[in-house]
Amino acid sequence: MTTLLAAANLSKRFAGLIAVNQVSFEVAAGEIFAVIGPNGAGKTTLFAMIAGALTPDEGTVTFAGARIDGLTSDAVCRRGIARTFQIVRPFPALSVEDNVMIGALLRRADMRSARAHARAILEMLDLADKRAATASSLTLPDRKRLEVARALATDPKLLLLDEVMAGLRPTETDRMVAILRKLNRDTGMTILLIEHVMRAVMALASRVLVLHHGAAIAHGAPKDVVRDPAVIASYLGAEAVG
Amino acid sequence: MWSIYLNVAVQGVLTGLVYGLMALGLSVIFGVVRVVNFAHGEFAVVAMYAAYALFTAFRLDPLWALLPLAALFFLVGYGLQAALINPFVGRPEHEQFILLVGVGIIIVNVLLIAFGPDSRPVNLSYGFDSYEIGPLIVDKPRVFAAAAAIAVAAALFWFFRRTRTGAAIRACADNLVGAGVVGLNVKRLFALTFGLGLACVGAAGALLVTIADAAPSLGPAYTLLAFIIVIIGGLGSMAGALVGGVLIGVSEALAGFLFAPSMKSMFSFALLIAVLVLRPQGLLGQRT
Amino acid sequence: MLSVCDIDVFYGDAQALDRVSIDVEEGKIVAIVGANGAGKTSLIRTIAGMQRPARGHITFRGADITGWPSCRVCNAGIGQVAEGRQVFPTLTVRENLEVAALLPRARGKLAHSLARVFAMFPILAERGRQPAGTLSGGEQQMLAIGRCLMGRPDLVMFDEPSLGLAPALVQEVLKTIRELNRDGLTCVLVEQNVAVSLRLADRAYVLENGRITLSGAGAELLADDRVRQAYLGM
Amino acid sequence: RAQAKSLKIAVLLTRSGYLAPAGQSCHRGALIAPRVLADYGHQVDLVHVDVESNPDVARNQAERVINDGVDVVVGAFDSACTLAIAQVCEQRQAPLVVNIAAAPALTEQGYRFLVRNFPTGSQIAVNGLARIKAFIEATKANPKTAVFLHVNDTFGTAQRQAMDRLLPNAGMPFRVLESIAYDPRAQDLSVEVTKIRALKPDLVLVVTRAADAIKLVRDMVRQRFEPMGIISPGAPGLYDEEFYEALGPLADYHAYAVPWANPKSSMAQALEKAFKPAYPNYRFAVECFNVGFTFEALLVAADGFKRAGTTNGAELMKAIRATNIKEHIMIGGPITFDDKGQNNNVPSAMVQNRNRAPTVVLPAEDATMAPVFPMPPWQGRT
Amino acid sequence: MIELWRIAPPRGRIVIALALAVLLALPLAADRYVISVLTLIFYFAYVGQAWNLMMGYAGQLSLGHALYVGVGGYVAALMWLKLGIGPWLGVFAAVAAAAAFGAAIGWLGFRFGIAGVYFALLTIAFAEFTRIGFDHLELTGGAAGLFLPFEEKRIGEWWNLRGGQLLFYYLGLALAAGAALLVALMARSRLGYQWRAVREDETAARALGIDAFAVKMAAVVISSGMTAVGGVFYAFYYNNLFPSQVFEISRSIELILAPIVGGLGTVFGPVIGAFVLTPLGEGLTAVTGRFGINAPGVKAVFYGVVLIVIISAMPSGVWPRLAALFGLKDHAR
Ligand SMILES: Nc1ncnc2c1ncn2[C@@H]1O[C@H](COP(=O)(O)OP(=O)(O)OP(=O)(O)O)[C@@H](O)[C@H]1O
Ligand SMILES: Nc1ncnc2c1ncn2[C@@H]1O[C@H](COP(=O)(O)OP(=O)(O)OP(=O)(O)O)[C@@H](O)[C@H]1O
Ligand SMILES: [Mg+2]
Ligand SMILES: [Mg+2]
Repeated sequence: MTTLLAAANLSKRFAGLIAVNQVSFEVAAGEIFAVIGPNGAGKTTLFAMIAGALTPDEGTVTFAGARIDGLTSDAVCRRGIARTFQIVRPFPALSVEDNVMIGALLRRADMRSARAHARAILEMLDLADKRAATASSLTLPDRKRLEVARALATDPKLLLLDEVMAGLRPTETDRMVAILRKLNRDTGMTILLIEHVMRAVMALASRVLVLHHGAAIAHGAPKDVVRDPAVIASYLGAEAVG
Repeated sequence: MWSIYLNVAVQGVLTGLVYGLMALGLSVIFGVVRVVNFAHGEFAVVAMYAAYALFTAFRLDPLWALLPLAALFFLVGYGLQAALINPFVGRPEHEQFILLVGVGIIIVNVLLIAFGPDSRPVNLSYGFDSYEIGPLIVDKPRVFAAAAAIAVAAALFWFFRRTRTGAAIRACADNLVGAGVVGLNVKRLFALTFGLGLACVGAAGALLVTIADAAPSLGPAYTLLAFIIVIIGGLGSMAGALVGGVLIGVSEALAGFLFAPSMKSMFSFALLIAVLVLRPQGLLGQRT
Repeated sequence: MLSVCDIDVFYGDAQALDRVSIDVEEGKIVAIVGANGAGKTSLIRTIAGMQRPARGHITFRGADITGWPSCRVCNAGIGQVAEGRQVFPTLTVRENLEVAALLPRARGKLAHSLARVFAMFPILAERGRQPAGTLSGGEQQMLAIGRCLMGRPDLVMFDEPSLGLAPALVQEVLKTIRELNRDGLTCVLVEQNVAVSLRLADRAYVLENGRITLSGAGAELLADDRVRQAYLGM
Repeated sequence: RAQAKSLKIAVLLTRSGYLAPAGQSCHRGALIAPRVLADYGHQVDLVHVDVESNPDVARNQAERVINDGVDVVVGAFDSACTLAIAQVCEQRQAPLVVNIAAAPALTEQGYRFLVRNFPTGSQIAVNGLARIKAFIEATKANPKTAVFLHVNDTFGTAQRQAMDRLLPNAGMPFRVLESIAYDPRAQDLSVEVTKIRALKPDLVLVVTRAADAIKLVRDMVRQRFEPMGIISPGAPGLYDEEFYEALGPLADYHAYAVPWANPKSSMAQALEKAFKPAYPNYRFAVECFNVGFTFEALLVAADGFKRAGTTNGAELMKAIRATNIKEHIMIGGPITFDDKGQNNNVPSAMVQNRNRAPTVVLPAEDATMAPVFPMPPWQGRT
Repeated sequence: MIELWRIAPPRGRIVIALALAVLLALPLAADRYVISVLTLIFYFAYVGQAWNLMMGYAGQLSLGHALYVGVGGYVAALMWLKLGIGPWLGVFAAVAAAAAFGAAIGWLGFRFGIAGVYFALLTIAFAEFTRIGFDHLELTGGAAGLFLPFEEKRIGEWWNLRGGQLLFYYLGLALAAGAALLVALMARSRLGYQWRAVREDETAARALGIDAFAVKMAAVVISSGMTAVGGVFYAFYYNNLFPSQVFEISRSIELILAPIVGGLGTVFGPVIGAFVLTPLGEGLTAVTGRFGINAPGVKAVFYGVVLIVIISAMPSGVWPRLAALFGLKDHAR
């Protein structure tokens, strides 16, 4: 398998706080890769550096063989990386369909085909019946789905998902897992996800990276990682096991 | 020749301080309430007329009228914020803009109806006196006005730095959510702030009338001037307003002297553009 | 002491809380747990008067406080340590504390309150003249707690007080909450750290997508399978 | 309608907006005009419209009043507004009698339904320089140098251009050291004064607007700068009521060459008699420039109507073009128009502030006092 | 365009067709005053639409749009006066010049991340800077103004825009209608979607691959170019240009009132706004005159009050409210 994304020694500091500390990992094309870690571990910051929203203080990001660190977020997206925001950022005054249209327009100049694409994606994410509603009127789970739909509409090679399951009920989580798995299987889309919902992580990811205080503390297959004592202590909580 | 430059620069500093005081009000209001008072200059002109009226009726020197005017304008500001502006807090800028443009139009034209279009002078007994210090000739009204402007600004600084209410207002400016969390009465503090901002304007108006004659049409010009000053100094920064005022005063004066006076405000705008581009938060402003 | 009855909360058209009811007894610790975006913060903000419920009501010590502005709620004795600390970054530590004592109920007791807070968090006394924005995360959290106490509350709502703190500090903060409760303060604790907060709580509610789905004694919920599966990853 | 007894005239003036002071002054002239005109056998009905110093408003209001059956339009002080009105009048064949507006373009753009009983900017400058020369000769003073300060607006720039053209050949006893333009929106003229002071001229020539003149003189006094005199080749400012009010005795002895009401004209005296009771707070002597020209514009219209005997636009215009009025308000005359509709017989008088009143000092036949130059020092004036 | 017509609701189609027919036929019946007021309405609807494009759709607040009116007017007037090139060609130069100004302001503003009030101030600063510059520009007559010949013999030279009221009436109508159409088309184009995305949330827009800088530049360049056409209209309608008139801030304010009052970010907003505000001004003149309270300033006071009332009662504008009233809610944009 070829490596699609490689992060090497990424670090980011905020006014004294080291949010991400020398993190390296690789994601193979077609893989589903998860990043987990306690609140404030630096997961979102790591994503932001890959997506071009933040410039790393140190280290490099390589995507499909080319360096992308330092590129602006729109340039990164045009290279084929789409992201969702943990704190959802829909275009509030626009309709659900128009939100997705904007994503679809990235690779489609023709309005008609962009609209068709947007509708297909809304269909896939069970949002079709809400497409005329304004985004501001959606509930949080729907907004999370919209966030995914919009990112998907840009036809990314790599999809970055930041806690898109948070707040979903178990059945909704399962549905999302199924959708992501289908996408991954059918289109070979690579997925990098941040997740707290271990149920989803276990079901989806082939490999997991665990962050704690900005540093990678474990790395491997999900079932191995959850047994790692360091991970249990820092994240899952000693009590939870005991 | 250097003595001429000195004269020009000193005039610029003195005038700039008074303008700075007026702009200070704008900065205080924006810094806390986050409403841009697009009718700021119009309020300053109302204050000028009020000082004029007090002078003609009671021979009250504007330097003294400053105190009752500041108090009066405080009440006006407090009431205005509570009654009219509060619903617009947090709304898009263009809505605030229309609201205050409406207020400005009303002010200018009510003044026109009430006082007529001609400018109204305040004839101070010392209006034509000046101090001669070596090669430096500075006129008394300007010196007094600048000194008073510094005093008012100092009082305001003292209020914000040393009193608990001042700290509470700064707290609102710092973190509005936090202010709600600790139970500060944000609406009241906003009204208070708008009141203080207009008190500055009231005081500045009283001082302005000693160096310029009151006329309804001055309003928009002063609004623009106040804007330039606070953007240069840093919108929301109190010291910035005074610094911006002095800077504009001096640069206009020197530009007027060295180049064509008719182009002197071009320099203010050029300075404004340069500051916006190089340091958008203003000279003393903080990056948000 | 506090009872929330059937409240709905909307942001625009989006519903954040759906018929939520909770009861808080005097002197107890009540935990509210739930995933990101479940509506925990919304609940706290609603009780604190920073958000208006579309229906339902809230009573505190027998008074209907629904729709009161936050300053009035605070003055009635409900304090809050907000999500994200919300300190005033350019004010000094001392000013942060003093400003919170502007509440009418606390105004006369400034000196006493200040002494108590400094006794509880000596580090704050040390940093008294420093702008709060330059404090570390843990110090800021202490300041947020101290600031809340300056308002002399009878009930304090803690919204994710351990967020972004190192584990050692988390223990510190939780210890403080336990001590405050022992001194007679009623506490509402919102935490994602489910295990910890359930162990601390006398009573707990599980909030999911704006609805209360479970409630009971803390220890009871800790043993509940659904909770263990959904929040503890087991 | 052709047999109408009285002429309906719309008076469009800039009574609000930034030219409000002048517009309102003209308005006072218009308000008292009908009664005075009646005494001279003219029946006029006036409609008063404020054009807000805004050409859009001026244009629409011109259309409206003509719709409402107005026969003649008079206005509008501001050149931009007047030009806007002129186009409407041209298209609707309604005569426009310009009361005041100096932009040369008005009579150069080819309007047929427009006449202007007011000098163009360059005529004002020509007349003004001649008067200034006479003024200096009459007082036997000897100023060697001058600085020319002017406001950088439509009127001031036109004056400046005329001065640049005329001065070299005007045979003036003084040399102009520098021309300084200032911004009409300047809040403060102290730097301009410092700049003049540094040049140490004997004479300061100024083209100002109302409030600016006050700032100018005030700063000269404060900066203890005393030229031999402050003289305007033809501009408002030095003779506004606010100028006297603000400066008191310091307002005296400044001189200006402007068209002026002829104190010896009986019609001017009649107008003054009507003005006094109507406006006890204003002085005709101060307002006679605006009031006089506005009145004369109405007179021109009424006189044309009397001769034409009809309100038909084209015929009325023909009559107005053929105007020849000997008895009128302002110095000079008679009022006649050339092919372009311009009255070239509007000379300037030399007027000097004396005891806080504008006083004609030249030409000698119309003068009520003798000129004083150089002016007495600032100190010790009462 | 056909697409637009197809998606319009039947009632909407009838209203639009009817309104256009009435406006086209109106000169047969209406008097010249009405025609002249309507011409002004068209002008404001047109320049308002241009501003709407930038603020309503792309979310960039400009308070200095008079700059582009002035530059457009001056350039076209100069081309004709000095080079004998008529306005139909001159308009291209005018658009290019104004767009260049727009591009310069946009570049400075957007490159350095200036937004909101700060950007608004930047635009004011440029407009004022240019006003003073033109006051000193010999080529354009400086403050003394620039005049276009207005002679009887030239009337009818429509190729030089020499003509009577009707020429400008129909030209104004065409401009206003054309601008509305253009904005409607743009709004539905890819660029239009990108504008709205940037307006709503620039960070999110960029995460979707939208080059926010380029998109905002497009908005300011198109808007300034469009506005310049309004300037050419203005110059040839009034036949004179004074820097203190055309570049004045109050002109900039005047030209943004209609879209805000009518409804920002909607196609009909600027049109409705112009149809509300201009007649409001005229109506106030008439009413205050009728009741004998025509003291100068009274009208403006009422106007100010009405502005405050409208923005307090209908912050998002008259048109969305009207659309809701007529059950056209989904078509409000
Ligand atoms: N822009 C910023 N400025 C300052 N500090 C920041 C900034 N963004 C993040 N941080 C800090 O960096 C640390 C890591 O934050 P990050 O958002 O990456 O965590 P996370 O792992 O995504 O947590 P969560 O699970 O809560 O989403 C936190 O302490 C956070 O407060
Ligand atoms: N100001 C707001 N405007 C619109 N929606 C909001 C706002 N604040 C919260 N919401 C929405 O309300 C819902 C509940 O949010 P809330 O912040 O109460 O959750 P929470 O349980 O505190 O989550 P977290 O664990 O992330 O703090 C979410 O859908 C959220 O997106
Ligand atoms: Mg995160
Ligand atoms: Mg929360």
